[in-house]
Amino acid sequence: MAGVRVEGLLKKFGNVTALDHVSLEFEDGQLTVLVGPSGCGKTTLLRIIAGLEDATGGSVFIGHEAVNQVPPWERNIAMVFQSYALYPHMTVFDNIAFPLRARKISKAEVKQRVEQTAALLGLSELLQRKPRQLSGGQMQRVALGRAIVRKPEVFLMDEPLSNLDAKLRVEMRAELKRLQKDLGVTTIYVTHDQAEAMTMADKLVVMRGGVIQQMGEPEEVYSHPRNTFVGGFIGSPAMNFIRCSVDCAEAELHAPDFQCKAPSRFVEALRRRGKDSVILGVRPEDLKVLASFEEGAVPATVYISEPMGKEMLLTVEVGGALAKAITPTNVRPRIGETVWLTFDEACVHLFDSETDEALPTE
Amino acid sequence: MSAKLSHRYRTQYTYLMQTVVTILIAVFCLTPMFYILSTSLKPRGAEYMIPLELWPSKPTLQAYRAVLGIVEEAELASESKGSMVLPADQARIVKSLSFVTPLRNSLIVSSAVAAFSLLISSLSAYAIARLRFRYKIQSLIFLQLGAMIPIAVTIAPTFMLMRSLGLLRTLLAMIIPNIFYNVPMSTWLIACYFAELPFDLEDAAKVDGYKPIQIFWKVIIPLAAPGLFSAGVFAFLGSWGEFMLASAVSMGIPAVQTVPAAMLNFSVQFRYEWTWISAAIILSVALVAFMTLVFQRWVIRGLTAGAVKY
Amino acid sequence: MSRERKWLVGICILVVLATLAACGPTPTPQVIKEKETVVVPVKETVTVKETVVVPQEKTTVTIAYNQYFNMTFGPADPPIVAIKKAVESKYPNIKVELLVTSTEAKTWHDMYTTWFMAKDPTVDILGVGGYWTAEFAEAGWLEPLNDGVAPDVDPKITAKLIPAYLEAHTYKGKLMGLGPWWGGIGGLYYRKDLLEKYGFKPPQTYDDVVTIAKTIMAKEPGMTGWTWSGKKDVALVNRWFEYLYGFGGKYFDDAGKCAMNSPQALAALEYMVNLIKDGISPAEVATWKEEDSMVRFVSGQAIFHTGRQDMLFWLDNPEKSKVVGKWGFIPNPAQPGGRRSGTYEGWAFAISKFSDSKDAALKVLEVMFDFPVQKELNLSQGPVQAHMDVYTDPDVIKNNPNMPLIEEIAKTALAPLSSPQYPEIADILAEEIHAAITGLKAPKAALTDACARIDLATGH
Amino acid sequence: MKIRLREPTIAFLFLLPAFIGVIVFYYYQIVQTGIYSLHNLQHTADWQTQPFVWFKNYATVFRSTYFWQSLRFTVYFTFMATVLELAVGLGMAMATFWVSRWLGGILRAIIIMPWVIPPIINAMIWRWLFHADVGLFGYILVSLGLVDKPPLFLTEPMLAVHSVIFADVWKNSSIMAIFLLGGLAAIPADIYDAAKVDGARSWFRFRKVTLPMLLPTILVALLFRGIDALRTFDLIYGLTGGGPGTVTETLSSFAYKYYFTYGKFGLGSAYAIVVFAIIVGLAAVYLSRIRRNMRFKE
Repeated sequence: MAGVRVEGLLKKFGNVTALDHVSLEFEDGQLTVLVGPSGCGKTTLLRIIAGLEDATGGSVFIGHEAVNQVPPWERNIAMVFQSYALYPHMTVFDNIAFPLRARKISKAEVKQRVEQTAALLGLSELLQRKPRQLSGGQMQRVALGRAIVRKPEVFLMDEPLSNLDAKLRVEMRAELKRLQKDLGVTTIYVTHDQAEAMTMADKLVVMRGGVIQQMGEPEEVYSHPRNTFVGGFIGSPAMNFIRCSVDCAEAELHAPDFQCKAPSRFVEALRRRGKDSVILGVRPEDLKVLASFEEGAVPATVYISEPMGKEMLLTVEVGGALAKAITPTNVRPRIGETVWLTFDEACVHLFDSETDEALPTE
Repeated sequence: MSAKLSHRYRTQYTYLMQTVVTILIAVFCLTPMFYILSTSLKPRGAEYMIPLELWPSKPTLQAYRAVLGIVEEAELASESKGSMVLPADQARIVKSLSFVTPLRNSLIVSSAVAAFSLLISSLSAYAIARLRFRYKIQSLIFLQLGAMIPIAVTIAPTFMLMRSLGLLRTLLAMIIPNIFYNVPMSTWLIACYFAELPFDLEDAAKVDGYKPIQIFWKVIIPLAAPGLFSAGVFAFLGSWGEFMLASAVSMGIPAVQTVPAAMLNFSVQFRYEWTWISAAIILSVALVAFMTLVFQRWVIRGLTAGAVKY
Repeated sequence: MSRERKWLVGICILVVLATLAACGPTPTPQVIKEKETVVVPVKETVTVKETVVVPQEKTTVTIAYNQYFNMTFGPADPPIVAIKKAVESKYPNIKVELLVTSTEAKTWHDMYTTWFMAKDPTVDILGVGGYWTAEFAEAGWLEPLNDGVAPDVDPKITAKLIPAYLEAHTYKGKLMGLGPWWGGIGGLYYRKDLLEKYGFKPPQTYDDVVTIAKTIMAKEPGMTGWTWSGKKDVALVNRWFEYLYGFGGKYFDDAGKCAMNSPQALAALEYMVNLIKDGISPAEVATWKEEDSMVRFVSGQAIFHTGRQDMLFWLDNPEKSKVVGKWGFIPNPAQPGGRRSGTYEGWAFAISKFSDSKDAALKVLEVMFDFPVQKELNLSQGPVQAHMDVYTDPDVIKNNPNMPLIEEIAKTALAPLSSPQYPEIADILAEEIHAAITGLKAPKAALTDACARIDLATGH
Repeated sequence: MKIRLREPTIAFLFLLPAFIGVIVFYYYQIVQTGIYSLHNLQHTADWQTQPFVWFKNYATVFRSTYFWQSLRFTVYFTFMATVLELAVGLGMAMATFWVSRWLGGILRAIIIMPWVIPPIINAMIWRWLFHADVGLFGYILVSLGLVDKPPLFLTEPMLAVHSVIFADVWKNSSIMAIFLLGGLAAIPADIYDAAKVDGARSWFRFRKVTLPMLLPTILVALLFRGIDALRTFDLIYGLTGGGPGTVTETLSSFAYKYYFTYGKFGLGSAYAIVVFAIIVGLAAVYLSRIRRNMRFKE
């Protein structure tokens, strides 16, 4: 078992910078999720760790060894691919045994280990089949089996669940997490699905444009997004952002349609900053929708309502922009009706309107 | 009711049309070979009888025995058009021109050519389709442009080259150039097939602990089997039918002649013995035809992968 | 899938085997040049006190000739057998081998070209067409036999050979080969019975032939008038030369330029074309090789046939011929002012410049042209012969009563067109004459083109 | 110490055997032929000892009417053969797709047959079928009452030209069909379904969907066959030997004749280089298509 560390990784494809001096540490035995929109460099980072791409600059350490010059077949890592990359000409057994055979392990042991792995993943019945005779979920398991059978130092998973249907995906991610905890192998998991990232990660790394935006435990990233991008990317539906002007004397925020008190923990920062505009961020689940006016409530027009079973997602027009809110189903406003929004000061996020960085709190 | 009837009528009509089309194509493609086969089964001299028999009333394998050199003097005694050669002499000549040797030579040459050109061109195809390097297109064009050069251009220098290597009158003088006559085409066919394989497979094998050369053998080659087969059949057929070089470097020596060169020799020697020539044709084609029939699905699948899509 | 896999395995095994076979002992060429040491086995007899081991160097001399070396048409051994016997009795340390070439002259010639270009030492003695000697000699591929540098042929041998033919194989004053080994002279075959029936004498001029053929064809339906070989080939060129000289034309003018566009030549070609136009010769002559045209005469379907004398041999054989005793053979006719001429197609034997045992080769060559082998050859194949004594030998005449006829025809032999560019000239003529007789070109245009091309080829 | 090869190095090593072979057996030969063509070589290839004549051999080539005639025939042959092969091959390939599954399987096996026949043997086959007396074709024509006696397929000039073309079409429609079968199989079935749903009938579907999608394959197959047809030698050599006259002489058989029959190496090489130049012209079009459609990893 070993941790993985990358230092100042730089990767350029022609003029395009895919990774811009990324430094990160993946702790031993933890499941780290790299998350970000497509093209953010997360897969590139994974492939550089695997050795499938050469970095333009910087270094990669597995354990304490710098592995820049080590080809993939000599790094003790396992990787699960989005497409599963099962060898179509081999049976399930051969697919799982393939990495073992690379290491010249005795036949008996190969057999024993493959069967053990297959049993662990519920593949015992399928060992003699060819990949094309398997369902998506089964193929996924085989790919996993191929990764775990050889007891690597590191697992690399490149969107391993994205080819599965929604229900299976939810099942598999729990299973995968459980498996990782059982095996205790350092795992780097790449996904673009923030829900998957939140549920699985021991540690979350949010990336954009080849730069790490924020890393930390999922709850921390959720509750303290470092900038508007992280705030918007983590959490579903996305955080609402409203541009406000600041009245420092009154400690008030003025949106086009409404005004509200600045949360007290930000007052100091606002004052120190001395700029007159700020971005207010509120998560839909923190917005409260009222049918009638209350003190401090903001008026909004219902744009569309989407029932989701136990809750309802309401899109409202407020201050010339659209905002989303989650409400209990007992409130059923019609389209075009006016509703009133309030929010808890404690749940409000403020971001610098120029840098998009979160304002510091006291 | 009427709709149902007309549907059934149309299905039957379509089926009939399909059968007719199949038969027409079969007639077009097979008539010449059929007639050659029928001629080869006629007794000596019967091929000149008018009216022509489309199929011999008494098929005989006499011609095949002659072509394979296992004919007896007595069999040759029967009158043959235009021949003034004594049966004893003819038997000797027939034996000396037995088609067994050319068939064996061709088999050796074509198998070796197919095997080695596959080996060489799968390596180069791998480089072109799956490795990163500069001047890739240029490399491919360099190979392909070579294949455009007519053999009439290269035959004389090649002959001189084989001479200076001391390979004239050996099968190697046919094998070595033929390997490279087939490399450009094979490279192209195989490269197109390689290009279709997902790159993840290779990456997966790399992290599974295999070196590129092992990946090449264990993953890429088995997966590209149809493409390789296509290319192999192309190379086999190409060298099986190669005539100009074979006839130049064999220098007329029957012991090292391949089928095409021997065929010409044979047809010159027995200009009127069309039953024999037909039997020789059938023997020269039978093996390759059989082989291609067995593998035809793979041949076509190999081409499907992209070689012809560009 | 599994079915194909089985085949795959099979093919793989085959490939491996084949590759092994190719890498292993390469199939031995029919002829390997080797000096082999023959050890005479020790005889164990009581009387012999000491055992004697005689090591003997055997030199192999390889002769290249076509399948006819393996054949006999008369009461003698095939030539190769006769030569082997004669050589081995005279020179026990020389071993004679035959390398069989193609029977088609063109293929045969091209085969030689490749050998010579490769400077191949395998073949020592080559059968060469009469026309090839100039070409090969010019290229420096043949060993001169009388230039005063060994190996030179024994004058006692050449003294017995017919000088006219030796001259045909002499190039720039040097004797390049001995011949003819097998000679063919063109002449006119006719149906004696039919000509007598309708009161004709054997034709003297080409016009006679037309008159006779037309008359008899009108009365004997189904008869072909005149058959000859018109396939685009040397045989056609040979026929053409006969017409050319028969009408008073010639190959070259004094300056060495092509003279085959003269009015005489045009008359000759027009005559040939008209034969087909008038239906005296069927249009198929343009596709016939010598044997094709001969078959029609032998089977009694033709009144006239132009061809070589070697057909004589089986015209009187009742098994092969339907015209036994009904034929005549005379020199080709000629128009007034023309020469009655038969094209000489001789095969000579020459020694390759690249041979590595020229001396032994010369010994074999001398044996081949000495009387015993020459006589055997005549008995087995009955050609026009190089050795003068053969024509008068009683055994030969007994076997071939037509020998005097042959001698008569042989006198009309036409000196061959001797040029290093002969193959190209022959091709040009074959193409142009063929184009004319198939109606592709007007005779005049064909001859003009032919001469222009020939002059280009010879550099005039 | 471990030597670690980088990808371009591996690529170079992998390409090396093919490159060496192609250089030795094609490019080196071209250079040799080029050198030969500038010398007056008769009956020898030792150009070092023979006179250097600049472009005299080329002048002879271009002055020769027979060069132009054989060029005309070669071009005519190439054009007719490839066009007819395309038509027949396309028909056969479409039929294979149209008929029911098992008939299609049979058809595929049948169509592939002529392809396996070596060209020189193809020539033999047609020599027999076009035989002047007992050839099958003449016989069929006679028994159908179309002609009185079998036509002279190989000696009548116009007939000979087209007989050669026919023999070539018979053999090579097969490879054309195989190529097109490959191309057809590569068209996704979804597109046909979409076209059907969109209401396109079969002929319309063929014209508007199949043909355009097959066009790249057709082009490649045409070029491939065209280049091959320009180089035709074996068929001519075995079937007509260039006759009647020089009517069916191709550029390749001309070059061969100058080498091995006339022993004129210099002139023969000049012929060969001219043939090569013509083919390179066509090849450039062919290769530009490869280039345009490269889908390999860059």
